[in-house]
Amino acid sequence: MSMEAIAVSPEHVVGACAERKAAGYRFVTMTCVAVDEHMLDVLYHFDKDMELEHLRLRIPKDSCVPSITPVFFAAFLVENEIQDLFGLRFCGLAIDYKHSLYLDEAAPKAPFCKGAVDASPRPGGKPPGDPESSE
Amino acid sequence: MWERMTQGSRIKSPWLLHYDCGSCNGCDIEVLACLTPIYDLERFGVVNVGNPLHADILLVTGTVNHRNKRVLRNLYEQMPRPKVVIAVGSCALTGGVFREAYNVVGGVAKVIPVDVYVPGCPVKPEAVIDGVILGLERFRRKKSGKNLLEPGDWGEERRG
Amino acid sequence: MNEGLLVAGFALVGAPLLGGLITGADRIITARLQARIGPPLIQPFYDVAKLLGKEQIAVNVWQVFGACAYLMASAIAVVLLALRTDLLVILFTQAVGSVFLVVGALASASPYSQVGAHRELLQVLCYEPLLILVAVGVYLHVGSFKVSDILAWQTPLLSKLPFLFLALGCVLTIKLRKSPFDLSTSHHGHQEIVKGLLTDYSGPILAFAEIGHWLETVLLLGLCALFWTTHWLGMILLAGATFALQILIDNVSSRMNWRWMLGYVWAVGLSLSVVNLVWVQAR
Amino acid sequence: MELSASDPILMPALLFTLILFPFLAAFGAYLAVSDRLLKVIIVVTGVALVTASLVLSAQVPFSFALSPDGPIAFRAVIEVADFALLSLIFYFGWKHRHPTIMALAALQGVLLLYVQFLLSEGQAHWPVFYGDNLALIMIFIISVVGSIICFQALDYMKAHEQHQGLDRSRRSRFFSIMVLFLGAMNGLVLANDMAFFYFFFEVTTLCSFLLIAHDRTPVAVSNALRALWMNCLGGAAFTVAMTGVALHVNSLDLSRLTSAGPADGVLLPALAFLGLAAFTKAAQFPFQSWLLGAMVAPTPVSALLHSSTMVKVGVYLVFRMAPAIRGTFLSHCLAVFGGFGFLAAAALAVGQSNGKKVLAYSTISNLGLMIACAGLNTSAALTAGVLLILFHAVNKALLFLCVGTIEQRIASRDIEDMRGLYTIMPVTALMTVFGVIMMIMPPFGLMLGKWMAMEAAATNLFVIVMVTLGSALTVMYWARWAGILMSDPFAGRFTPERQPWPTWTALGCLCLGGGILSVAAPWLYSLWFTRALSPGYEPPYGVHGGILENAVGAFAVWPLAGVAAVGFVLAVVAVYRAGGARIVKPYVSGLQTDTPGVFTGPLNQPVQARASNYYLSSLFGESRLTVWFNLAAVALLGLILGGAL
Amino acid sequence: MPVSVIPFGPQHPVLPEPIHLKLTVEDEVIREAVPALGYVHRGLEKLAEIRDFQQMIQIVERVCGICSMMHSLCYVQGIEAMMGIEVPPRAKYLRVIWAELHRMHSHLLWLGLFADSFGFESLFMEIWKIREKIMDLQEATTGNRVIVSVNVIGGVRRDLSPEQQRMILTTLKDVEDEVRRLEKTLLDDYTIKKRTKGKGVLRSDQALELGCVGPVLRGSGVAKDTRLLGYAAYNELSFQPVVEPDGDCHARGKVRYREVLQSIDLIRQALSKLPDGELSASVRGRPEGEGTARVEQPRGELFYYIRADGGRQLSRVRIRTPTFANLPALVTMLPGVYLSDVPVVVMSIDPCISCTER
Amino acid sequence: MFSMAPSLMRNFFSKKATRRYPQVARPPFADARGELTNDAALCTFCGVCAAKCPSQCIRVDKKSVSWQYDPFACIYCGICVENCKAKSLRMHPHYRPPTVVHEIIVLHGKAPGAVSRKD
Repeated sequence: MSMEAIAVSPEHVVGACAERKAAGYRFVTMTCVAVDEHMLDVLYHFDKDMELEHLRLRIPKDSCVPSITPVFFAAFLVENEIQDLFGLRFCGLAIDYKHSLYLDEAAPKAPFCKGAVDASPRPGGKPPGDPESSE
Repeated sequence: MWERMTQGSRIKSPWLLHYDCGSCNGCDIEVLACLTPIYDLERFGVVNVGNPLHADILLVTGTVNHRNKRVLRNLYEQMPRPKVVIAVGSCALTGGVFREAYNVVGGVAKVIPVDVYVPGCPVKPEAVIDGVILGLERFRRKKSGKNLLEPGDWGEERRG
Repeated sequence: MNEGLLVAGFALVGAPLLGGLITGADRIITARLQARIGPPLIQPFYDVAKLLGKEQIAVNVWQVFGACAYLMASAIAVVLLALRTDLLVILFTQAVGSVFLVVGALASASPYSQVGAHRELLQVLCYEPLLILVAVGVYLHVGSFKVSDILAWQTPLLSKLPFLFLALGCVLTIKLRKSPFDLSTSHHGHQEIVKGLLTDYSGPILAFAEIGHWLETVLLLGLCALFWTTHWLGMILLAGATFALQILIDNVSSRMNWRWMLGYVWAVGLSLSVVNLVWVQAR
Repeated sequence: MELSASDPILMPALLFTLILFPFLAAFGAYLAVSDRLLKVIIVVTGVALVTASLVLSAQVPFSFALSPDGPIAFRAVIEVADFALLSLIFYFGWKHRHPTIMALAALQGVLLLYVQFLLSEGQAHWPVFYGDNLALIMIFIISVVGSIICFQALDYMKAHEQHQGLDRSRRSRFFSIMVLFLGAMNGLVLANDMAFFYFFFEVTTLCSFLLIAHDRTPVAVSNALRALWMNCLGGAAFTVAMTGVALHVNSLDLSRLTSAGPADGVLLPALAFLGLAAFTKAAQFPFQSWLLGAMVAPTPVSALLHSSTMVKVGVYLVFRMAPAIRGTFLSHCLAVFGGFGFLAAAALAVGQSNGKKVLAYSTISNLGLMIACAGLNTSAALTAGVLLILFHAVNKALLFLCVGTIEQRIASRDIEDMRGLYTIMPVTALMTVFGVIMMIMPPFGLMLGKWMAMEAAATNLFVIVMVTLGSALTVMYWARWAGILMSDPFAGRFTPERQPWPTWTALGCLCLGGGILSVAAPWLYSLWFTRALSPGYEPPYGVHGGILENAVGAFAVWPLAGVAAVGFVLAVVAVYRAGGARIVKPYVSGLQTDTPGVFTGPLNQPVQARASNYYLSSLFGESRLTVWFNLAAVALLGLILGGAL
Repeated sequence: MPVSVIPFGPQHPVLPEPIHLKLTVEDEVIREAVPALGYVHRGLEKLAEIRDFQQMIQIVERVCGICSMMHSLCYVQGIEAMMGIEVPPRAKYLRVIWAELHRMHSHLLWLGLFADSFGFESLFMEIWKIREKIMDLQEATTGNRVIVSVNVIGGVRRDLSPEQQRMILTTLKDVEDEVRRLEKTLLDDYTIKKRTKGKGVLRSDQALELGCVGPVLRGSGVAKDTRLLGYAAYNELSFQPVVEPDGDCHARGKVRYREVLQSIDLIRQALSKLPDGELSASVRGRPEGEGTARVEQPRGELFYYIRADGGRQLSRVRIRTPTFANLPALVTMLPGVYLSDVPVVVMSIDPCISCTER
Repeated sequence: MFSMAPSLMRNFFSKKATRRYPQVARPPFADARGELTNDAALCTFCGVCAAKCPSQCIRVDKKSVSWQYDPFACIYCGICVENCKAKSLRMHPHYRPPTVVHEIIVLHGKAPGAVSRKD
């Protein structure tokens, strides 16, 4: 069996999500898969009337993916998870756990990645509980 | 006489602190089930206090990971002596099926001394009761006062 | 004077024993209501003896002071009751104990014990006026605040002060830490603030707090018993029935929050008291 | 009770020492050039006042008339001085563009003139001064507590000015007003002639105004003006009362007015206005705002004027008029009004985190209780009131001085900032806790008073309900304060903080005083309190073996104190023995770090766990309740005045 | 206004599981709640790379002990779809029976913990007493009380004998009686309503936008139930999703209560229609490709993404559990409720943290 | 408010639900997955159990003919028993009792009986 997924580019992913939101889709989740040592697949799953629809974003693992949290707030959890597990970065995250959602210092960095990764946090998102973020 | 009284009472009044160290809930709900009418651990004076400062027995379920090992140690240190640690379920004993997962440190014994091991996946409530009763044995051989043996030390019976 | 000392000594020994047994009975009855077997009757004594034999750990040594003062104030209050002295003084002394328990809890920086302490103060705010109004009602009826005079009264107070007795029941629910009023700390620790007020009391001082609680239980049930002074059997039955009802209420209600408690106790409890006071005074 | 024949030499000497000497000392203080001189003046005045009050205690009750042919026409002097004071107040009103003050001053002037006119034909033949045990107790408070506060203020003000960074010290001005105030208070308490009374009354108002404005900040000035106009309103009410008295009995004899037994109808309106004057002075609702504003003044001022002495004038006045209104509707209203003040101020205190504001509300609350006692007007209630006056003065002075000392150290008067004060200043923290304990716990004097008040109020439903609710609120706001002073984990011993010795002396004296007086209460009761009652009031309780008892109730002061002392020692021993306890971090869900109270939060960041007090602002917020309380108080006042008219 | 900062968890008596919430509180009103996870994270998705796809069944069963049956069901359905295996009808019905038993035990467990969260201890005891009957059923029919472990790729491991079927039916009758006896308390008790009505309100549009699933979504009035997809034998059974419109904690409790009764009905239907036949189909070859699978877990929609490249090991298993989907809603529901209601609101989404973090 | 009271009263006056374990132990269900044992006499040391075990708690060494089992890591799923061709593995309905030491069970094929070594 093969799964049909609509390929999107990083520039269009937020727009594509917004379209689906406007069309009444429910955000199911995102999945990240390491394709090879350099590339990652980020899949966005949506649901409408019990039918699933998937978007596929294929990107190099050291790039920065625009966060869809402005569209779907609920995505903050899964985007943080992907940050933790794959070392991939999301720009503009509503609540940014800075690679500490699941993993502590002592745990391996970006365990799901194939090959070496640089998982150091990069400025951009706001940490939770930051006074600025609770405006 | 006072010594004997407190020691006797210790066996009759084990207050429980249950810490879920990252279990799949299987053992947790079985531990909780022990407190409910069918098993009723309160028959033995067991109260689930949920607060290390009141507890005599630390009952741990689940695998230790890099984040919760600190919590586990903290809770253990906050308990007043004498105290007993019971590891419940395969995960708490060795890490169980998750031994090889990247975020798993292993069993509880890697962080704090363990007195009683209750195997099972998940353990049955009867096994938890057995484990608690076995753990109480430790109080029987403990002296109160200053020279309390450290938990995990069963004296001459300890092997290996 | 010698007789007084004897009574005081008897109260000092007897009240904790009685309180422990009452607590044990409470636990058994609760368990039976929940279709469980429950602990042995003397389980509370095991608990306390064990706690006394534990290592003393503390967050702050002022907790020790608070717990000791609580125990002592409760004991004094019970002795004053046994000596049949002034009802108001007994209530004041009992309040001292609560305050020290709160002060001890506030001494710990743990937010749970702090929140618990503040909730306890809110509980004091709820029950203290009712307790005093009960004393006032008794005074208006009997003409004296002294327990000795109340005991000598010839008709059961309950016939003239039924609403005040209900208000006292409300107080009892709060003081015995029963649902729906077990806000500051509850008997079973499944609460959003852990053990609340008692979170950071540990080992021997927790035992002190526990014995203090037994004494308060005895004190309050003693107050209940004052509503049927004509026969000792009536006193026991009334106190027993009240206590049984408390256990039932504990088991048929959930824990409420302090806003509800304040509104409910001040609205219902106070109006009950005031209605009864007006009634008594009108005669 | 018969008046002792006043000694022709001793009495004038005593009165001179108690009243005029402080005026002279004030003048001296104003001119004092050095700290040392200032200290000498303060100490000498203090010693003189205390000695004189001790000597006076053997003389009461007495009355003292000025012989009309004496060397100085005191009465004329006072009358002129009255107008001078009014002009001064008018000047302040004009200077600060405050029409209300000007209007009230003018009104008082007109009424005074009218009184002069009314009295013109019959010349004064009533005693100018009158002293009984009630006055004596007041004199003791003023002399002893006042001196202690002034003494402590020496160092306090030095630090205070350092803090402000003044280039020129204004301490001599400050102390001259303080000392002047002591004299005026003594005069006020002893005055029997209403004109004299009025003079001293206005002097205290003016002192209060000057001292509140002492720091010259805009807030201080505006608050001082509020205090001034509200007190002027009291003054105006007093002059109305004077007019009424002069109109009906052609006299200004206060004792005649009050000791004549229940007054006939014509005098009731005058008495009601006297009550109004008392309420403004005692900062009862709806006039509470001036006392709250007065908290901007340096703390010794708050301790002396705004809790221990001046505000008690209101209570004192009501106590003086109590016999006259016995059994009247006015008396009943007074009880309800006082009870309401007790409850309302206690409720507002719960919503406060500012330590001085809590103290202020607590003061208002206690004054309300005292007024309620006067209104209940039974011998037990009045005795309770006198007890409250004495013990409140001592305890509150202690607490104010403690807060002042704390404030100078931590630069905040907010209760939240005093969390764990024990770690920084253990002795002061303990003293504060002791002060709080004396406020709310038996067997200390204040609780004895409250107990007596409750037993007396038991037959009055309105009052007893309000008093019980108020007491519970009181316990709440005090207990949490005491609790958080001891908060925060600590282990081992702490070295006592360093403070100037006068501060220690003052705080120590007040602590000891409060304790000793409490234990001595049964003795004082037979010595003073029962004798402070006017004729016609029977001593309410019998005393034997330190137990106050009557048919209604009993308070075993000595046995309780003994048991409490034993309990205290046992608890201290337990604390001492627990010194070896293993100190652990407080429970924070197992996330504690090495720093106490800090837990590891989200992102593995350290977070300080905090638990602030419950101020219940949604229920007891100042902004929420004040309006309603004021409305209720105005309605009650209307009832009092309307009922009397 | 002075605020309190209160840590809530990971060790906390009302939370059966370790999650941490940093609560900022003002006079007992929550102003902000920041969650911290990671106390249960094991990384078991990664184990797919070292265990073969058959062994993964036992591992995904231990994602969560309470709904282990659902995890393995979802997983094996995903693999079966990928490999094109047709499951025998009897196995499909048996899967429904065990799945619904599991739902009942989970909902009863939750109802008990919910009662505990607002301090109704005797109700907690009563419900857990009833739940033990389901636990006995599970142990008698599958060999384990909690982790039933009945699913294999292509079917089920165990059969139900006629006696066992009868035992299920009689026990269900008991359970139904006892649960219905508690209906008045659970749905109408004054103190319970006070504690749950109007707490943690989520409008239907909010719930949809936040991606809520399961009883949380249905408690907000949205009739979404993954069982309507008709997997296993659900397409042959008649049922309607349980929906409550209010969107508060009380509504969520009501949904779960009614779903317990619905499960009893579904089990009876399935038992009455239970066909004879094989328990499992034979499995040949290895999975290849990528695919998703969804089932309705007690807590809501469970979503699996599986990618395989024809080896013994799968290259990726991604598990999106219902609590993971409901957690953002929790974060938005908490501000504004009282501190005493935090356990109630947290419990109302039926959090399963070990699911969430895996 | 008292809607719960009838249930409680029934509880109070009827037989308690509590099973008096350990005084009275209920017999386990026949098919319960409990303690795992291996009969060394039947075991062929084929290694299928070790390969199938999801928890990898069984180790079979064909060279030294030994079967090593860690009961503390075992998840009692029964997969090994189902796949055991020699029927030497057995799952007993009763659970494995708690212990105070970590045991690892080692069986040797050549030896006449089972040798248990505690570690």
